[in-house]
Amino acid sequence: MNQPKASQHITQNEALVFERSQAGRRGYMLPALDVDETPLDELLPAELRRADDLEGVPELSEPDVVRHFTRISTWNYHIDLGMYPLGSCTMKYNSRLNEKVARIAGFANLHPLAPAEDAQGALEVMYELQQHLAEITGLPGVSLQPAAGAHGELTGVMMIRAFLDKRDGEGAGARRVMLIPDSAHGTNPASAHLSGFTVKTIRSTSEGLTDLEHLRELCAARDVAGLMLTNPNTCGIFERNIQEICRVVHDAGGLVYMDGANMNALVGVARPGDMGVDVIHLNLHKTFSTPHGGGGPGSGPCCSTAELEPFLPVPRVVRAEGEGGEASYALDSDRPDSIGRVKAFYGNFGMHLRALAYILTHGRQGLREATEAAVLNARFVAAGLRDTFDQPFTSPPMHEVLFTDKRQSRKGAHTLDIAKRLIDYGFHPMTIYFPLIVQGAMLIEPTESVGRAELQQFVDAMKEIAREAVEDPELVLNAPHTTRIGRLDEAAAARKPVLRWRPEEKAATA
Amino acid sequence: MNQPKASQHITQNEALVFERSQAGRRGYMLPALDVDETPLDELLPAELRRADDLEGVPELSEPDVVRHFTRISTWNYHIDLGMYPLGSCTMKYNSRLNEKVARIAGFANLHPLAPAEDAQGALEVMYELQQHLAEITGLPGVSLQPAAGAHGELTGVMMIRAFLDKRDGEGAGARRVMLIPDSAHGTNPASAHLSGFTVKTIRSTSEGLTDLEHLRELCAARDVAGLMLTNPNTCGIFERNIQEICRVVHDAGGLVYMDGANMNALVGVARPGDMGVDVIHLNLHKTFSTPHGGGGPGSGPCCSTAELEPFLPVPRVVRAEGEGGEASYALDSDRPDSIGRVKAFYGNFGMHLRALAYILTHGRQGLREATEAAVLNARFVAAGLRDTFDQPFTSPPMHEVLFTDKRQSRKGAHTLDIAKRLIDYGFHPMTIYFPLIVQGAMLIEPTESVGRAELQQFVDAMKEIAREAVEDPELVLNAPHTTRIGRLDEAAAARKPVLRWRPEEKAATA
Amino acid sequence: MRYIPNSPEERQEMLGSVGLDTADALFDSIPAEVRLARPLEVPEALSEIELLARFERTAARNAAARRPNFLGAGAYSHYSPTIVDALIQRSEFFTAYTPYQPEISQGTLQAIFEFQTLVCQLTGMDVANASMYDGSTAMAEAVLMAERVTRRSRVVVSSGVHPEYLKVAETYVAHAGIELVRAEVDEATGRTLAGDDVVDDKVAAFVVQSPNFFGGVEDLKAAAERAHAAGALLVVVVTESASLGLLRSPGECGADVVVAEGQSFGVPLSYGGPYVGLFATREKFARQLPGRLVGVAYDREGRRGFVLTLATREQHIRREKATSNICTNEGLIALAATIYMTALGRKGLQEVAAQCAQKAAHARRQIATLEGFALPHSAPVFNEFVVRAPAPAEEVLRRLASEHQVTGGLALSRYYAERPNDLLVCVTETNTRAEIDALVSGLRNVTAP
Amino acid sequence: MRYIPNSPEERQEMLGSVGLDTADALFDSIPAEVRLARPLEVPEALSEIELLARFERTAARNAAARRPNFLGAGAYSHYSPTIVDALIQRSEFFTAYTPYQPEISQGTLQAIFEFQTLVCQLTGMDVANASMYDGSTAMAEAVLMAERVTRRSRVVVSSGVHPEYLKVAETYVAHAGIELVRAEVDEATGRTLAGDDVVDDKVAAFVVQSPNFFGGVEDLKAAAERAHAAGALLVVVVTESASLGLLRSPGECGADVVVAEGQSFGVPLSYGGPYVGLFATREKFARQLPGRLVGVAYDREGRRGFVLTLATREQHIRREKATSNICTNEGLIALAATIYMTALGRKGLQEVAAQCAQKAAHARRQIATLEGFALPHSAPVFNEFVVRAPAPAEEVLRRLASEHQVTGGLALSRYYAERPNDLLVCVTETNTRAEIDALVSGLRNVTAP
Ligand SMILES: Cc1ncc(COP(=O)(O)O)c(C=O)c1O
Ligand SMILES: Cc1ncc(COP(=O)(O)O)c(C=O)c1O
Repeated sequence: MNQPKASQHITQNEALVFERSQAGRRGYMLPALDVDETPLDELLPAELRRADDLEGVPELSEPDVVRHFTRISTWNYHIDLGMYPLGSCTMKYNSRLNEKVARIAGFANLHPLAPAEDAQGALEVMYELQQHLAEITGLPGVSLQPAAGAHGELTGVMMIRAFLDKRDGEGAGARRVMLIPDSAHGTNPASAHLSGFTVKTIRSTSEGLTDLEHLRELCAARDVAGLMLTNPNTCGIFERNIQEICRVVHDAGGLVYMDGANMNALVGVARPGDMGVDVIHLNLHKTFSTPHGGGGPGSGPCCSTAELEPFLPVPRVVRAEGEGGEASYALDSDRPDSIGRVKAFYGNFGMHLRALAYILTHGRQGLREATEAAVLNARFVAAGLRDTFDQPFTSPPMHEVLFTDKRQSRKGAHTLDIAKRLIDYGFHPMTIYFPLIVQGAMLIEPTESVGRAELQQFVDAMKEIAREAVEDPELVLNAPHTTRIGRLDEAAAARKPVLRWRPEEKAATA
Repeated sequence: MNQPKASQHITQNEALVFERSQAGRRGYMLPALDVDETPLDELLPAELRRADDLEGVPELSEPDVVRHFTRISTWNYHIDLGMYPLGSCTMKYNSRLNEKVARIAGFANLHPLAPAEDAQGALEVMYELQQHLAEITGLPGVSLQPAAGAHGELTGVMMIRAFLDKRDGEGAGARRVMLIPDSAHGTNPASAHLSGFTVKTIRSTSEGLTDLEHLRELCAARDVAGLMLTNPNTCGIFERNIQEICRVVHDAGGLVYMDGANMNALVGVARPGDMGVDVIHLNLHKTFSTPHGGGGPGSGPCCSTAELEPFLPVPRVVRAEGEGGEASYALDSDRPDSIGRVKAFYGNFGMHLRALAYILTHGRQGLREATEAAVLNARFVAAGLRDTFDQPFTSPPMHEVLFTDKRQSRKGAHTLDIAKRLIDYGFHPMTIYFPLIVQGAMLIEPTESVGRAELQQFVDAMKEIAREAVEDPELVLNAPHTTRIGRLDEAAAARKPVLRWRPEEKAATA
Repeated sequence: MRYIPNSPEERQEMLGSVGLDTADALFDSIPAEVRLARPLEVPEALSEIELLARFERTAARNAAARRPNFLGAGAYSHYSPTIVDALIQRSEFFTAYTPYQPEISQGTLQAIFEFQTLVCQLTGMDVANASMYDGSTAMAEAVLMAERVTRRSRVVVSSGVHPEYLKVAETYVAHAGIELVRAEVDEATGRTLAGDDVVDDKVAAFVVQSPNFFGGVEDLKAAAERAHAAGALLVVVVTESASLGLLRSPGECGADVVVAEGQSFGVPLSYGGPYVGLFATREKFARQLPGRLVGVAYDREGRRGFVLTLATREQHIRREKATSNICTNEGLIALAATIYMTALGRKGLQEVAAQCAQKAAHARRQIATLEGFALPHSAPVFNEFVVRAPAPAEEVLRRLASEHQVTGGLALSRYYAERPNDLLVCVTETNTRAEIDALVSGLRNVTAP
Repeated sequence: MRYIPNSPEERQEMLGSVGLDTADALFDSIPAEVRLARPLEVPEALSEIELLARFERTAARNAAARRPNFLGAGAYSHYSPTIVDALIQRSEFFTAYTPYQPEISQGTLQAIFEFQTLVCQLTGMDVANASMYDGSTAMAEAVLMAERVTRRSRVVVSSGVHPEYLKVAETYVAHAGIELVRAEVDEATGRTLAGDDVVDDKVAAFVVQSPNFFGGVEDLKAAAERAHAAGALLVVVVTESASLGLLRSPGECGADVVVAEGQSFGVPLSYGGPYVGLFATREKFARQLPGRLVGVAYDREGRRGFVLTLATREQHIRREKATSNICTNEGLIALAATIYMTALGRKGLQEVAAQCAQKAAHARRQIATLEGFALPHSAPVFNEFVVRAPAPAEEVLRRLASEHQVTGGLALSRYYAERPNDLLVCVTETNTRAEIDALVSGLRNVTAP
């Protein structure tokens, strides 16, 4: 028998804030109004004012609020607790130092519309980060405006479109196909679509690489605007034909967009710009360790060739040398070829600060060291699990390694079950069922932030689960056993979605 | 069957830092040395230098350290998780705002030996806190120097001794008895002893009050230096004869020390100074909410009558009016009657800041409101449990309520078992087996920081446990069932104490 | 490198165990020609001490962060209780990923569910998503959604919408076959003009911001009637979410989609981000929402939990047919807003809004009495208003900053060349009377003849 | 009051449920004559905004907190990695009580066990307790313990011990029948003089600080031999614990008790507290230790855990016969020190110490070259040293502060009237070369004829 779940333990049964609310409780205090009070009706006519007294909004004291969020926080797995090997997500150590940097009052209290001369520190931070990202990618044009990876994709793909429109004029209309490998992340086709492109899918080879022949075939149609490629790709394998791939696309008149989600395998080792890539987005919330925050904020800077630079979003952060040689920084919106703005203000500045702190803390050696350690960790896991789990591709993995449930599923234990059982061993599961091209995919990315002993524990847990799948399949199929709640019925949830609390709910669940 | 404990779950099995250590790991970085390096032998001869290369001290990376302490932290119960009704401990809400105040750079980075003119802010904080504590206790002389309650006791009792020595000269030698009720906290007799007093114990009445007759009897001997009284006493009852008690002691030539651990029942409602008390210590880490920190730091200011003020520790923080009427603050050590220093520097200043923030945030109304709410909460629990548990005394409780295991122990479930079983319900146990005069004591202090619903859950849990003690005693006797480890063999631990890790340990426990 | 657990020696051993000699060999699958043969041109590593000193120095160059501030225009100085930042700094929250594994992500999921509900309550709508990047991209997504829902391709956007939001929308629709048309703002009232000549039956949506960029509170009921009469959706944009504590909710006025910038809910200014976009709509459009959604689900024993749901709208399932390309959103900022809204609660959100309105009214009254100053627009305002100065606004503001240490507002010339003397002043509950007085007397001084 | 969950209405209902009408009735057992009939004379409640603004203003008056600082003398400016403060701010640690319930306090207990071990490793001793209030009270307790152990009542204390520690010891022993005798410091070397005339066979303990208050590293081996020859204990006091990373451990030198101030291990200066006292001794004296001790224990299934142990030494069991009256100690600060020692680790603790020594040597060399300045003591130092200025030290320091924005050290006249021109200068790893240069040139300027 397993532990009773969501037990009588009060911290395990924390209700919703609305259910906890008690009329009359207060969790705040404001200074008394220090100006003469104007009768409300003089300020705003009644028909413009709320009449509902915000009914339903919770009323709680400060300790109620603190306990509520502290309690529910304990239901989360998190990086500071243990290994979080989500493939493609790069869940590395989130430095507390970077959090401190982002909270320095001179940054945190700075209004985005403050005159540039009074915001030189912030502009310098952005400029410097741009310079470092240009060096790391080998692509000199950088915009920090995009708020996440997908946003960076959208930006990059729109730049390709703008570039082609300018280069080809009317002729560009015939060039509206974006090629995307079947292993790509869903955001790639979605971003391409949003930019008005038609998506055509490129097959992967049995080696897990982009099929060059297929690419050549598709390029032959001359309607190709570009290619969106992830490298290392989502199977964790470096596209070793990358130069040839770029050549084919360029020869066909297209441009190459690289999805930089997997840059943790390359920083300091190889640069997309040197491979022939025209534009890339980076995920600062992956490679540069800005915290994922339970789903954001992210930051997805775009880096491009000099040729594409005029098309980057405005405003750009630029540097001017003063008379005395001192630098000053400015925002420049005078870029007639720019695709325009993709976001109000200048991007997720708080994340720029953290990423810059990451880069400066690592320094030139540390950045490369991190890449090596990340790839080595993946290789270590690969070696440890090779005999137990099916590996769809034989190429040596870069920073993440792909397995499948082929062997285990014969006995009924599928990827989902293995993932859930890992929870009982104290690990966050790997990414599952992605990339879509591999059945029962398990994509494991340890990152550089995990030590040898914990990696070995992970390998041991996976092997143990494989054994359990044979000897005691129910144990695996009903996992997890150590959590507050069991597997949730997601299908039912989607069939009759309840997306918010309503007073009726209260009665139903009390 | 219960959940397997300290399971395979990695976060449940976190080893000691020494066991986790790996040669060559680093968790720090210093700036490169920026002065010319002197050969070590020139700095210090070899025989003055360590030769052990700090063997055994751990070597860990920063993520190792963060994960280690984060993991073990999750094995703690804490205020932000739920009700922590430790009687006599006043586990109230620890405001995050006060933490922020204590970390303001102008305070946190201030050296204690900075010249007073460059530390006016800190001195003002101390002076202001002194003023407020004087007002709250009705005792005008205040020293913030003591570092905790017991330290305050020592200070206060030494002041009594110094006062008597001055008043009575040689004659004081005949006055070396300190009276202490049998219900008192162990620090009281220990502090009295350290001040060179002989302790005599006063009986409590069947009402849980100090036995006035016994007090009179003991005072008759004329060797009494003073009385150390807790009020409300450790049974949670207000000593309603307090004025008479003070009179008796004063008439016998003694002084009255009050242990202010229970001031949370009195702030804004009644003042020790008005009751006849001569000197008191406060626990800022109880009544004024400075965090307990897993066992400190505390702060135990002493407040005394004007008569005793000259005997307070030095230095004192004093205020001077400048020419223009602006205030300035200074440290004054010129107090010939002072008992001297009880601590280097000026006490736990970081706690003074938090306590002042507590007082200013509550304001005059809020302080009284907190007292009312604290007493009301205790009364609510008392009413809820009265029919289920034995109440040794019938007087209405103040801020904490005392029960015993009399009824439950007949079936074999003792106070310890009830306490351990409470853990399974998600509550921290109450204080147990204190005060010593009540067999199987359970001292419950909810504080004002708990809301009605949670109080009711606590009452329900206690009743449920009482039911279990009858219907399923094993369940109670073997509790807790929901923790990482079970009850530990404390007797064995004391018999053969292992008080530190040694390399051999590693092998033994790996 | 102190963030990397395995020491160089351990890594050497591990290399051996996977059959390699050198770290370089890990990268054998990368062709030599594209390998970087030199170290990156990035500075040497900095220690913590050096790094913090450096960033402190840099931050000190942001003089504007130290002054009393009357800038609003899409980012607002509101007070955030200490507990907000303290709670989001629990590593349980800030280091977690998107809650793809619900059994070990219930903290994040429950908080998002609470966020969605609070957004619905404040906007007066039925459903809200788990967040967008910010207000500007939320508005752009609303425009795209209106096209999906109505299958019409023209969208009328009020000129009272934040000019940067307008720019973002222009970028987003550039290749979506959507035409953006402006509805002008009346100079006298400062409210959007929209006759049925503009909002006609070709129009997918009428997009109105309230309070608008010039501070005017729009007549959303009238806008809703206009839109609905034309068969279009009313999309309401809110940049100053604190106003929701006082103003009639867009939902009650008839909005079909409400998008908002949630920065006002306890999120630091942080030079423009990260902020959080709110996106709410009617029940019937739930399956057209962009972004993530959390819903209630139950486990086998009937215990309530929360999961990401209706994922078939999303890119990881639907790829190019998804309702949006958004993946990572602003989770932690949404959490901060949730904690803020919960801590302030029913009364606090109203009190903040009332104080903003009262203090702005006070400031406005005072400024109106100044020689040479005018208030060009007559519409009621919440906490922002346009002031027409007797001199170029940029110059006035520069002198206010340097001579009076006050950031007096925004020179509207930044966006509108035709408004050289106008400044947009914003007053919140954080501006003390003394600050307002300093602003007023500062304005008087710097414009004195 | 926002910290009190139950609202006034709820409290009124609860009063009713316990049979009372008014809150006043809760206090019926307090005689009316001693009830306070008026509100407290304490200010009205402040909001968060007001409170923070107020404390920020007050803190700004601590000018010394903003300057480069060469003050030591018992409190040291060392760098504390960010993770130290971040981790102790987990409410799991900072809001917990003393770990009386081991099943739900293993985090605290394991950390204390680690602390005890680290203290033993650094001091070279066998056992250490869970902390004392600070270094000064730890020393006083060591004196009391020496009396218990040896049953002798005279204690010789070096005049090189921190003068405030000496004062505290005087207070503690005032009524304990212990006589404190001074061993003088040699003016030429700056080291303690202690012939067998002072440390004789009536002496319970010989108390020596190293590095001593004047910065000199003492010959602890000689001191141990002297003490042991007399049958006394050697008590070693350390105020600058960073020195343990470089200096031979007191344990190796023969100390019987080591007490230290642990503030150097990552704890902020905070105007003198809270700090943390370290207390370590030999195995055979374990049961004579004051304060709490954590030991290993096992549950029924043999799982290792930690408990408070040997409690029969303590006041809550032994009352007046306890080894000390201490109850609450400095748990959270001990945790901070534990995290600090773990993060710095074997190499870092040595590097910090080496940098301190190197930078101090550099500063000392520079100052020695200044016209009119002298270094009166010849003993080797760690990171502090006495400088004899050509003018009164207080005056020199005042001018250094006002004219050069440097806090140059401590005027020894604060404690020693006979040393008007001496200042005690401390240099740590946080002092940059530029700061040292500023100190040196500042000293030159303010003493220029
Ligand atoms: C390969 C890949 N591309 C793109 C993305 C999208 O990035 P974001 O979530 O920051 O929008 C992801 C994120 O999961 C990814 O793994
Ligand atoms: C009644 C009483 N007196 C004294 C003390 C001692 O206070 P401290 O632990 O701060 O030294 C306590 C603490 O538990 C107590 O409850």
